[in-house]
Amino acid sequence: MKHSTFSLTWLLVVILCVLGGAATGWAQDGTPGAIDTGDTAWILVSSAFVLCMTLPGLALFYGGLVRSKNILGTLAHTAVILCLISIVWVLLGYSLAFGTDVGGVIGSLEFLGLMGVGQDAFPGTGIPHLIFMVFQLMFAAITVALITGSFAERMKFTALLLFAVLWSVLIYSPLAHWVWGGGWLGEMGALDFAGGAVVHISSGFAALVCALVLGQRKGYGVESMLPHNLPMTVLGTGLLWFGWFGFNAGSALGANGGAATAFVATHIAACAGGLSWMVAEWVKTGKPTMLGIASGIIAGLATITPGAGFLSPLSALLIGLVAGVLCYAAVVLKIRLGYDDSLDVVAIHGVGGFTGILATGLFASVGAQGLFFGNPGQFVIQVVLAVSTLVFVVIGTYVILKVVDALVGLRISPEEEETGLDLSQHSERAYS
Amino acid sequence: MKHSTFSLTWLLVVILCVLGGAATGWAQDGTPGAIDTGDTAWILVSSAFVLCMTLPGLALFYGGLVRSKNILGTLAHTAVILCLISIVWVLLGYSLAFGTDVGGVIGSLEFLGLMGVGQDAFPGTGIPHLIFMVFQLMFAAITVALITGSFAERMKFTALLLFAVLWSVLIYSPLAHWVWGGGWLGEMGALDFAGGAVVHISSGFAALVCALVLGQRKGYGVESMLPHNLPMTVLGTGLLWFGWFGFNAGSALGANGGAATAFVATHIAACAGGLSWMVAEWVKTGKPTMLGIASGIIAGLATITPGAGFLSPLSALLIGLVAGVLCYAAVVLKIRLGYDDSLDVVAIHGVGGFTGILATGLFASVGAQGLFFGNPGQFVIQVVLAVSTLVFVVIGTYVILKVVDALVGLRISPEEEETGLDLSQHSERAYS
Amino acid sequence: MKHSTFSLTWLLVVILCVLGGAATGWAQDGTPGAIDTGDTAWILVSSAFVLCMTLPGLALFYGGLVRSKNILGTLAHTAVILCLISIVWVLLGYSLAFGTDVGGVIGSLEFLGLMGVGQDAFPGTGIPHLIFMVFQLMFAAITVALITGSFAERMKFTALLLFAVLWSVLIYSPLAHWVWGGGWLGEMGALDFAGGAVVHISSGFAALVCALVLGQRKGYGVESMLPHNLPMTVLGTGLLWFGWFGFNAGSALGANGGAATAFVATHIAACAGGLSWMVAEWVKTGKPTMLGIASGIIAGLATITPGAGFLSPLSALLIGLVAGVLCYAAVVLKIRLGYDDSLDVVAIHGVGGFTGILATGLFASVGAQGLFFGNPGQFVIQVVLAVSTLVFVVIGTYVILKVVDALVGLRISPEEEETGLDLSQHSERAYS
Amino acid sequence: MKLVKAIIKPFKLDEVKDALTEIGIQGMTVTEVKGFGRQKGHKETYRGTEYQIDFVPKVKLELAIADDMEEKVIETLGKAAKTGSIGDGKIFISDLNSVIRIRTGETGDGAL
Amino acid sequence: MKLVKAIIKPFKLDEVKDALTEIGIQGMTVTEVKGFGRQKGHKETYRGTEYQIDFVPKVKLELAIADDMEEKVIETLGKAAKTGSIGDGKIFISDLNSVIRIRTGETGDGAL
Amino acid sequence: MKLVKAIIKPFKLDEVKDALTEIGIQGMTVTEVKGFGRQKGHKETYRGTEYQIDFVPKVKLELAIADDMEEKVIETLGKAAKTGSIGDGKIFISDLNSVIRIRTGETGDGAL
Ligand SMILES: Nc1ncnc2c1ncn2[C@@H]1O[C@H](COP(=O)(O)OP(=O)(O)O)[C@@H](O)[C@H]1O
Ligand SMILES: Nc1ncnc2c1ncn2[C@@H]1O[C@H](COP(=O)(O)OP(=O)(O)O)[C@@H](O)[C@H]1O
Ligand SMILES: Nc1ncnc2c1ncn2[C@@H]1O[C@H](COP(=O)(O)OP(=O)(O)O)[C@@H](O)[C@H]1O
Repeated sequence: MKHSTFSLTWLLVVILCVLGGAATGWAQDGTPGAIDTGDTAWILVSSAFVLCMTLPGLALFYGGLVRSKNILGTLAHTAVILCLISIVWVLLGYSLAFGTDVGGVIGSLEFLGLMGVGQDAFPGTGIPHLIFMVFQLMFAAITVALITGSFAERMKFTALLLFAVLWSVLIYSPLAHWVWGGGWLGEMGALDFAGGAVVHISSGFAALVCALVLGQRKGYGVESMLPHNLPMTVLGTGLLWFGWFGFNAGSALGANGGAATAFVATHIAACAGGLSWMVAEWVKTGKPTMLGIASGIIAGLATITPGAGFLSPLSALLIGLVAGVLCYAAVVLKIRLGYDDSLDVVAIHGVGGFTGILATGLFASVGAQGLFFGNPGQFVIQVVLAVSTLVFVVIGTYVILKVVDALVGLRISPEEEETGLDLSQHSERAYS
Repeated sequence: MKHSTFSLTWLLVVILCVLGGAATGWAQDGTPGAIDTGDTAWILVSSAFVLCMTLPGLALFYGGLVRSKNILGTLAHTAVILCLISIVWVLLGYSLAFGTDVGGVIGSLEFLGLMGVGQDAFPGTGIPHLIFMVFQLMFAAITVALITGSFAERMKFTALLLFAVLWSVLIYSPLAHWVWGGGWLGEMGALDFAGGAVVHISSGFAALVCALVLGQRKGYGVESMLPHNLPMTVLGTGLLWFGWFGFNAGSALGANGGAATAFVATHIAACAGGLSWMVAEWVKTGKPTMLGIASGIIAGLATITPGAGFLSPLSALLIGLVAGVLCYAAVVLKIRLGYDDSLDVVAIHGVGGFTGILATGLFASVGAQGLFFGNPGQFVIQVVLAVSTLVFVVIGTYVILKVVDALVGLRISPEEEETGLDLSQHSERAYS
Repeated sequence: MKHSTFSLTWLLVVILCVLGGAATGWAQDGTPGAIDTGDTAWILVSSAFVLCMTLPGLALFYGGLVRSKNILGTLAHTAVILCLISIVWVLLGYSLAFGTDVGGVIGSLEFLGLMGVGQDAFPGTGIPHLIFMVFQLMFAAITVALITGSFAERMKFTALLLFAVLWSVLIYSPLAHWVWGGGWLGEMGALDFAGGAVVHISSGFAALVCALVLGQRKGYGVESMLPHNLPMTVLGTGLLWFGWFGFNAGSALGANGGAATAFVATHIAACAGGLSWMVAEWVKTGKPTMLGIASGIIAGLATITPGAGFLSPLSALLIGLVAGVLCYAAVVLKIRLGYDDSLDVVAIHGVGGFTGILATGLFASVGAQGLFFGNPGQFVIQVVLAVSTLVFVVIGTYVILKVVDALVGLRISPEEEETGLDLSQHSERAYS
Repeated sequence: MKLVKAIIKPFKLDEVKDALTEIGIQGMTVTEVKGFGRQKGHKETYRGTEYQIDFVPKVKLELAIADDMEEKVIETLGKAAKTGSIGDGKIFISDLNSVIRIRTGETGDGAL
Repeated sequence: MKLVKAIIKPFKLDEVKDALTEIGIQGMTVTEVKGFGRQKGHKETYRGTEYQIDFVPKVKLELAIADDMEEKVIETLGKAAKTGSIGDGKIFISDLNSVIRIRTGETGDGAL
Repeated sequence: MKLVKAIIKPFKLDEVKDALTEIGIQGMTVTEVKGFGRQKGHKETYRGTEYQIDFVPKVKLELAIADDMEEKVIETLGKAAKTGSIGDGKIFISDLNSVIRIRTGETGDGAL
């Protein structure tokens, strides 16, 4: 067996060499560029932080909110997306997003299989190209994982896999290219520091489409669907917050003043969001809740993401306060409208991201100017950014879902839903 | 709605501009100083680490120790304090602590709302002022959160909010100023590397006053009040330990030899504390416990905090060993004395911090000298530091509690206590 | 009491001075060398990351897999080993591993009690010697902790303590010296970037011997021994993965291109391992499981460890894919063979580490060449490395176990096993 | 008086409770139990091993009722708990000598 | 022999157990249950929705006793479990045909 | 019909279930309970305090059986559950008026 494995891998190597043109490109990419160890240290750390946001952070945040019969299935969504999209990114996605621009809409295939992505500094930074790639990889993975909250407790596992791959390649990579990879939105001057449009609007409105296409969970509005473990969600919140410093301040791509600005804005908005959601709920229902504080923190973080590096602390405070109230209102609205966005991805990431992109156009004052600082044009650009992202994502997601439905079916059967994802999809139980 | 929100925020901006004198101060603070990317990377990380200590670390450490009906209330204490005190710090607390010294006792109001706190290097360091500020912010937040362990399972949520703000502004900020911000204790040469007095004595003895003023929990000494989830506490311990490296080694304010010394001392003391508490308990009750190991680790960490950057590895070992035994003895003593410091904040942080401040006066040998290294004067200064911190905190905390009690009442009703914080204060249940 | 404590510690100091020859060595180690702040920041962080891998990471990964009556005992294994081995390393182990080479087999005693280990740069790096020491310390601790999975739910606590100390001093330190400390394997040119042999083969095959010598758990194969909390294991997986970036990319000892290569290879292999284990299980049993994904991730991480810094992304992908399938096959084989390696340390770390050491000899292409890149000699060296590690560890572990058994007995009684470790060894219950 | 025990499917609990409340039942006690019967359990996989789990989660209701309510309760309960598929559960009826309300010391039907 | 079942408030368990031990009861079996009755439940909030939870946590005691202990047990139990506020619970008594101690095979009162 | 309740040691559950299945029992209901009896509990330590815990984890089985199965069930159950050491548990038998299978409405022995 050992022997045949080796022949096989050897064969694969040869194939890959042929495919790649220069399989040893990584080892050969010449003398290293001007790497700054401090910047590199920070982006190495930031990449790890974003991993931590995703798994265990997001996985637990979502996991605590579902019923106990679905907890492993929910964790598996995030875990498998992290694995799968990472590989897709390495093989194809990175190149589509960050390869040389082709017509403003997509990257070239030059970095297929990470060919030519090596230890040299990424242009305009002091960090190795490989680290830039892996930092971006983490963003690609978490964006897809965020969506899963909207169809929690009812998606077929095979459908999830297919959906994730298609969405990442067809929606995320182009979008990342448009904004960050040299595409038309970035060229237009759109500001999206760490992914308000690319990550949050995109996942948030994809989530809306998913919730509508998949429909409500069996028993929605009738049976109680209370969270099975809120401390797990609080733990997830803490890890998301922690990791978000890498997400936002890491987006400065160095350990510099920009990172400092982003770090502080991120923290302030998280705190302000937590407080304002809490107060809004307190006023409306008479009690402040732990889940409200946690949700507000995440709302603040999502909303500040696009502007983090461009905002003064007090602007961040204001934006955070608005985020908490607005996203809470969106949750309340959802209940009235009756669609089942199970874990409120739309209300938090969709609404938060959208608000944040616009707020950046108003409040940007550090290294860029928004409307309130004398630059009304920026606000217009931000509107274009938000709206075009939304439209592209909504249409794209709808089409992908229809294709996946046709191919493998989106939903588990009602009996499976009653049994839960854990036993029906994975033959596992979480607790015993 | 969108429109009115914007007018409102616009109005607020104007107000803030007027209030702040120069709202764009942050964007304008001139050419960046000599920022060192490596130092900056490390303090960015350290700030995130201290966040992780607080939420989820401390929150879970405490959360695991309470009964399941109080878990969300306990998590909410830490979470809301983190949010609230961060905002207080940004608006006022930082300026009081680190504004230009006024008479040795308090900082000026120059940094109100972080005016003038920007990307330039903080004097004497290679890190942006904003990062110094946010690193200190994390300390301000966790110090108040530490206190909550003493009145767990019985404090009114509104009382908590009020207490936290008053305590932070009236006790923490002055204290931080005295020791680190150019105040009289620092000027006198007091050594407190990462907060033995400012953080641990202060929270530990505030906790003592809280426990005495609020009184025992209903059923204390009669009903079993066993922890509801010790693995949660172990998880919290691990995250606290992890984050403590940022707390202590980050206090070197750079990625240098001092950070190395502090990192190693921190680790050794944690390990030694864990082992010595375990052995002490083993000798006394016949069994080594997991909670004993965890408690000893925290005791070692708290005790090494003030000296971390000044101690040789073997001194750290000794101090850690003493810490474990001493803090365990303090827990046993508490039970005899009968006050209900529910999660042993006094025994671990109060006693640990006090011991650590004195031990620093004895064992300091790296970059400073203690009594055993020929400098008896240092020990005297350390005694002054410890005692004056203790006295200030005890009196101040007492007065604040009385005020809060008069305004909103400190304790929930006996029926609410029976129901638990989760349902009575938050209308939530943790597990279902 | 205070007084006598001080006299006692003073006495101890004197003793330590005499013992150590120059107790103040740490404070005196001269002008600092050429410290690079970026490199230092990264290794400070990496050391903390490896702590996080161990506690809470590994502790929870294992803890979730045992029955609820053994959870605290399982957590205590990892926690106490971390504390104990850290102290052993400081006092003795580091010197044995990294002291000046004596005859290719062991380090001198020059660093006993960390004498002479100070803030100066460690030769060949830009990081303080103390940080190099503490980074290595974390490796020493986790290696022993890994073994505990094989004898979970049945080892006596006292036996564990004794076993851990003996194994660390007699097996780990020599091995670390051979490969990394100037010993014969390193001199021969053996490649082990972050511990495929030193950490994973060694713990994995020690685990095999432990499982065989201790024998099956009471009721093995008859009673159900299903995991009590799989979300806990998933949380542990996430923290292990997160920390592993410090483990592997930190092994570059700087924030440089090598760290970038290692970081990327680590991530890719984790993802590939997760996917391939999942698919293998899906094919065999008809369902993909969450635990399968988690196990595959760890298998990928363990397998990539020795080659992380030497591999191209696509080689890492291939190795990760192989790792998942191979380690899963090893688990299936274990069940057939009937030995009770309770948490599959052999199948994951033993098989993974072995495979990784050989794969490095085949695929190394960055900074070293393997067989497939024209250097067949490297593969031969790798075989020597893997086999000699295995033989040394198997014999050594067997002897140590026999000694421990003779001295204190290895297993708890059948009644204690029925009651569980928590109550029988620690008088504690995890949940109430 | 009678003691009625019913083993039902967990997700039917609210429906059954509401139906019983409607016919005037004011109290009951509920326990989470595991049932073994004709309804198949499920398989669980654990690292390469498969376990057959025979027990199925069920909910047990206990109601003390006055004798004249017996028929009505059984009918109502049976209807509300029925899905028609295997595993719907059972109703067991036995005699109850007496009932006491702890708060007041009342006994007999008035204590229900 | 009689089988006494009592539904009581959870925090009363230790008190009740001690009181019963004092009058010579040597064994009992305890189950965590959820009660539905006159005692109101509570509200729970979850992201903007409020749920009314009708079930209240209770503890169920089961005691097999000799016939002549019936009165004493009921009195003691009732007294120890009483707080006087709504939701104190109920005591149910029924007949028991026989009891067997598994360890020894003993039956009758000696098996209790 | 009879209702058999047995309190047994938790790790004996599978063995008992298998033994009962072998003699033709097709259904039972299982509850996790805490027992108080002659078997000592254990001590727990919590930061310097020791607690004596009197309750021991047990499992309760409930089986409705036809009258003619009584002896066989008791014997089989008693044998399978026995370890011979203290705390093996008890079997309680009482009368059952009727049984209804919810799914079909069947009553009597056929509903078991
Ligand atoms: N003889 C019995 N004694 C006690 N409980 C039983 C008995 N038979 C069945 N049950 C309970 O009723 C549940 C449903 O029974 P099952 O045989 O699965 O289906 P059905 O109710 O449709 O006949 C079982 O899970 C078990 O809890
Ligand atoms: N008819 C009944 N059958 C079974 N259990 C009952 C019945 N009535 C009440 N209970 C139990 O007794 C508990 C207390 O009853 P409740 O009506 O709330 O107050 P009180 O005991 O003061 O009358 C309930 O929570 C329920 O568990
Ligand atoms: N009189 C009783 N009524 C109800 N349950 C009892 C009674 N006596 C014992 N039990 C149950 O039986 C279990 C075993 O009883 P115990 O006295 O410990 O040992 P043994 O069964 O060997 O006599 C107890 O834990 C309890 O659950």
